[in-house]
Amino acid sequence: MAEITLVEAVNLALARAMAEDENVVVFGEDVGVNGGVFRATVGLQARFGAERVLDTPLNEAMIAGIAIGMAAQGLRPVAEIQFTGFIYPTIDQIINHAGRLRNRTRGRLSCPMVLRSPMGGGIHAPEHHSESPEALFTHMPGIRVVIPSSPARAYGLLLAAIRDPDPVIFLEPTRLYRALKEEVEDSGEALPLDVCYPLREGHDVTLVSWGAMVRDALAAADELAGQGIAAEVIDVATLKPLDMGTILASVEKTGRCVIVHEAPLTSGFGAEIAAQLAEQGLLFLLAPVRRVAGYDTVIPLARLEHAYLPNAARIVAEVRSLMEYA
Amino acid sequence: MAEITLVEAVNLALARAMAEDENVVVFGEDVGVNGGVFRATVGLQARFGAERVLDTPLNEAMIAGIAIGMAAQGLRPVAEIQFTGFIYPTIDQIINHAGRLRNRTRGRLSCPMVLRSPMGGGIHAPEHHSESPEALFTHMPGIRVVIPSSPARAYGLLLAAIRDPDPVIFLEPTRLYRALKEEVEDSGEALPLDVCYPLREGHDVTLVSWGAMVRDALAAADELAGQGIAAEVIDVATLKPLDMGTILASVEKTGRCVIVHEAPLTSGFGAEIAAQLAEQGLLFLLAPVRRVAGYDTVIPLARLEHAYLPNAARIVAEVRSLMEYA
Amino acid sequence: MTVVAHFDVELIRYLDAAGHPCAELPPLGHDRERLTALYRSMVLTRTFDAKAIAMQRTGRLGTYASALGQEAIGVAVGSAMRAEDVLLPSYREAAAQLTRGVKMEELLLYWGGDERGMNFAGPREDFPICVPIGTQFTHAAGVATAFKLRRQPRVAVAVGGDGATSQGDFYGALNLAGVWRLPVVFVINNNQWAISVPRRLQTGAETIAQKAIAAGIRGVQVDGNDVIALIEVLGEALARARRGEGATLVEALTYRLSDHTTADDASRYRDADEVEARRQEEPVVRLRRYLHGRGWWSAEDEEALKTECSAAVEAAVARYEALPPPAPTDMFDHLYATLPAAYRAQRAALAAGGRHG
Amino acid sequence: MTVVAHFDVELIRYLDAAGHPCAELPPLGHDRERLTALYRSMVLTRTFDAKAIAMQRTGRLGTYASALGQEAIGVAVGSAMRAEDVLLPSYREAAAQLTRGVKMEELLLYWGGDERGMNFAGPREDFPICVPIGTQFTHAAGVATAFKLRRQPRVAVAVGGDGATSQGDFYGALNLAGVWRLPVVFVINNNQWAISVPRRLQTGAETIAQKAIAAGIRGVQVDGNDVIALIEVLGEALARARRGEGATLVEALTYRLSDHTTADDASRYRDADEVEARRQEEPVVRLRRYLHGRGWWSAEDEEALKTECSAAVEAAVARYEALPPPAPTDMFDHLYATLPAAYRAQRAALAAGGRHG
Ligand SMILES: Cc1ncc(C[n+]2csc(CCOP(=O)(O)OP(=O)(O)O)c2C)c(N)n1
Ligand SMILES: Cc1ncc(C[n+]2csc(CCOP(=O)(O)OP(=O)(O)O)c2C)c(N)n1
Ligand SMILES: [Mg+2]
Ligand SMILES: [Mg+2]
Repeated sequence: MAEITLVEAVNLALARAMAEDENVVVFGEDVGVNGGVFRATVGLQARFGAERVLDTPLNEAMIAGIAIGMAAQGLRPVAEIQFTGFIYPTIDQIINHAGRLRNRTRGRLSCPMVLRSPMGGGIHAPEHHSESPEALFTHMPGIRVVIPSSPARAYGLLLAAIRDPDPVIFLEPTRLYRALKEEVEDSGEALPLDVCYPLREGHDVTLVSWGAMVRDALAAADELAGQGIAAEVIDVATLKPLDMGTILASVEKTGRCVIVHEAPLTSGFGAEIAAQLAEQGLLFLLAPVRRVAGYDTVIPLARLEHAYLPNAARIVAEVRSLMEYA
Repeated sequence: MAEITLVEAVNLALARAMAEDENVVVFGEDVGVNGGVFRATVGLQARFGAERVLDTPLNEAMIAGIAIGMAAQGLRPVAEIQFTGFIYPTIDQIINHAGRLRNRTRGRLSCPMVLRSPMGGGIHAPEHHSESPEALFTHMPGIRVVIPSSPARAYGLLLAAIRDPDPVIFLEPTRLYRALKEEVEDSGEALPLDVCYPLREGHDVTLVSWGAMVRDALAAADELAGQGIAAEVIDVATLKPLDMGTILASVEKTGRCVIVHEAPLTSGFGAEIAAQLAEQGLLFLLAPVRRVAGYDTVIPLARLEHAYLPNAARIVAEVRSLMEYA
Repeated sequence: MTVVAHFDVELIRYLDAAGHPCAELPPLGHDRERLTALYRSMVLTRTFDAKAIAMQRTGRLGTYASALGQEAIGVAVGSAMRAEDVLLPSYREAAAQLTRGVKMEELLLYWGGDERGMNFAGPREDFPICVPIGTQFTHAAGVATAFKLRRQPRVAVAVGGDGATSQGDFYGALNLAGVWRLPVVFVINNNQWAISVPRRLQTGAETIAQKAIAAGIRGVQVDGNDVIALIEVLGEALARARRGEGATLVEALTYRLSDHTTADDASRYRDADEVEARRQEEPVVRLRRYLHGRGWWSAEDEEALKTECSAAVEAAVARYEALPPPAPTDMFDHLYATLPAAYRAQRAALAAGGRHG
Repeated sequence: MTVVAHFDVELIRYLDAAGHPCAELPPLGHDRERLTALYRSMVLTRTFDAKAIAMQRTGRLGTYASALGQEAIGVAVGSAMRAEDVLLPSYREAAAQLTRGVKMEELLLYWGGDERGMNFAGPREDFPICVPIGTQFTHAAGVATAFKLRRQPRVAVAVGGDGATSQGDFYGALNLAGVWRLPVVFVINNNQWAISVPRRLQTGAETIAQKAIAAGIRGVQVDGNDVIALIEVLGEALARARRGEGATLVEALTYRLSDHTTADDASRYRDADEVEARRQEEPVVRLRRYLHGRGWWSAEDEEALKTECSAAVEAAVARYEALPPPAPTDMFDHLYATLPAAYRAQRAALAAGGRHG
């Protein structure tokens, strides 16, 4: 069992899925010979052929559209959008078609597709390469939204996404692509798509996060532990549908919750979690629900992105202010 | 002073803005000779000429894109998207360009455009003609999102939107287009773009809504009054930026809040309001914050849409259950 | 200055507006059986269409998009395709859907505001009606990609209007079809109007067929009111696609004799004179004249067919109206393969009559 | 069968790869002053480019997209346009931006990850670099619409790559430019690659110029390594647009001699041999050979120019590096004309070092 990075885990899951099921087809811009700009699809074309690993022309709306046609025919298309800053032209196809093909034909046709895309900031990338648009997708009926934050979860969740009979938006935090290594067994075992992943136990506060921010939440928890504050950390991982039960159970125990995400605050997915807490957690909340999020502005270019991105220090400060409520 | 409908008020504001400022240009599909499929632009081409009221080819992404180019040149483009079900292809242009042109040129260029579109269900329209995507836009930095719910607010807010120096998404509830008449003076007076509009006072519960649902909230308030429950009703109207102060002040008084919207529950804009209440209202909330919203599914075709849409009865039931907390 | 590429765009027509041959007829022109069958389909579509409009007027149906004057295109598409091909229709192609085997009551159900209409008994793999204009072309390219990868001799056929050709999705699909040599046929029902926008405001291109050139695929213009020409052109396009010779864009020239939909009033934006002039070219009368000229169709045949079509339509209407209403919970029951736990409380609340979980 | 439309696509070239005239030269070919000025701009761009790459390698700049081998296109675009025209560049057109008057330190600032770079002192109405591929074409159509409505004799010029021509926005913009007869020129830097995707996998069309046919506008192919041909073709396209005669699509044939960007390693997907072969056709050497052949350019001139360009670039780098860093609050201060009240607490928190309001 080898220690691999998150992007290697993505690659491993893709290869596994392709080997297992000849209906799995991978395509997008530069996914073929080049193996993807982040190397997520490296080696796949050599192994599975140019008919199953296809470089498309440069047109994201088209990529999403053909995925729908292919999926309706029973293929398992796994399309890559090179960066989430370029995922917006696919929204029409996702919301108007992918998420409702099954419903609008009352089950006659379906759309088992996966749309993968690297997300998020922190890698000093060019403009439009650091976006976190997950909240938009969580508002769209009929789809799933998944964001792994470790190599093992990337492997297991991607396998699950590919095998799932409905459309899945699978967003991969670029900042974590090579940031950590983990032992991942190529077991072919998928992880469940509708649960949150508690990563650390604690009884003082619940830190809820996903994607690259999970690492900062864990770092904050370490630091807080040093200050005698025990933080529970939950990786939401599958944002839609949301496993609110796990979060509620934790907050019921801790009485405090800080939600951490990189996307802008307003109408970020943190709002949905906080709203559900306001609805179902009022009786056990000891303190206000706080969101540590990106600011309500455009994520800056490289020189200022560190000032925009939430970090452990901001999380710690927020938790400490919540500890004053009791 | 004439009693006019909401769609007539839109038309009046457009005519006023065009007469006042020769930079205002109206365009979209069927807005010219036909005057728009809902007649919102009727008479404008005859009055202001085919150079300022233009029928475009059928391409929504292009419509948004040219609006940006025109706005950067100092025109005041007011583009129509025929139904919000077809607004999704514009999202790329709105989020990647309209909302950030000023920021990414550090003020050198700007984008004073308005994107108008009829929204919402309840008129037994064909598929894809009943969408409520406002929440998506509220997550996008650098823009404004406005939804009028009366003829007077349609007039005043649309004038404000056109005169505003930044991009505004202006969504018009089709269900209200002809549902009510109101005296509207063609005074040229704009309404403020960053305040909520309290419509009814009450001390037991705050009903927060926007668009077509405001009418249902008012009907619910009427019914509740008959049951001895005094509901305050707030029309959010300008969703982004949000005037949370008005909502907080009301909920501080009432201790209870029900948010009502037509869009699917998960990550609807109600989540943001509820989240802010969870953050800032915990100390005065007497009861859980509730959202009466569209279900997390695709809004059904005509025969089932009534079962999907929130209504006064659902609001009343929710409020009554909240009254049990005290 | 060197000429590096060169293109011609051709128009195919066999019958003129009066139903007289204006070119040497292909075998189909001499095939009484096939031509009368095509004629029957066209008349059935027109009868269905008239009934649907009448039902909308009396509140028994929602908004409906008539195919009046454009029936030849859909009938030709449906007839030229094989059962195993896949159709991806716009909202104006009742003719194609009916010819493919979708039942009239299923179409009524859809236009009556009921999703069950698109769960038609057959052809099961055809796409549902596409309302977001132009998106169907990309789906067709995807379906064709599946055929190609699986080496199946099948063809995807997408139909859209002249307005649809302005969409980026139209171009994106054609371009992919060109570079991947996909088995797909793109059919444009060029009825000269996109609601109130005339063809000349839709594009500066002289023809829509020439848009194929941008994608490196075949493009051809055909008289869309001449069912013989349509079947020939579509048959060839399908055969080529099936043989692996790539995609074709077929521009079928016709005219929208009706309002855009029942929600539209075309008199606001176009001349009655124009409509009258174009009515002289319509496909049903044209074919009838030809059949009549050949001695293949009599006044009695016509009378009998009309009675037959009306009876068929009325029977379908009766079946449509007899269907029990949908259950509100249907809106959850086909959203995902299995409704996720997160939404079960909502479904339960809906079933119980309204409150969220 | 009637031919209803007919099209030719032409290629314009004056200098062959060796710098020898291969067609009768236009007056520009005999204009020593203009040609040496163009040459100087090309060499300056190349010097800047090499410096930018070197700076990226040593961490003094972010990802950078080199124009190596494609300098003639940008220089021709910048030279053929008038000051009052508007340029809408992709990320690979430093040559065009510099020629239009953007300062080297401003471009460095942008590529160094600082939005202030796109607030260049001039040309103030030019668009910032466009990263989302293809969107700039629609913006150009919008800018051109403004020019047309205001009856200003100005032209919008958008530049994109061969890959960009696959986008729906490219087609949507061309189609609108055709039907509205807009004063816009679409320039395609066809450098044969879109990152790792070769031109032949991007489209089945034989040429990119022929994509104009779909929109009913002029399309022309030009040798993009021949600055004389470029200036001629662009000059004519601009003049037509300015006279109200509509849009042109210019396909400039060239080759990306560099990696896609500093983040790319092209050896993964393309042959060194191909690159070497195409290097023989590159524009700077080609023009130098021509100038040399005319006796207009000596080895000393070359030496002097190199020194001059290096000095200019180094001075720009010094100015870039001397600039004080941006303030974090800049991210709020240009978001709206006036920061709405709703976001002021966030700005304050940011200013105070992090906590949300
Ligand atoms: C993406 C999108 N935009 C707008 C509409 C609204 N709309 C419905 S039909 C129509 C005109 C379509 O014209 P055309 O493509 O020529 O088809 P026709 O209706 O004439 O058959 C428009 C604008 C839509 N359905 N989809
Ligand atoms: C909409 C969009 N999709 C994807 C990308 C990522 N990307 C950057 S450059 C590039 C290739 C562009 O090729 P081409 O248009 O030929 O221009 P070139 O880089 O060769 O100048 C891609 C896919 C992007 N910037 N924008
Ligand atoms: Mg049409
Ligand atoms: Mg290129």
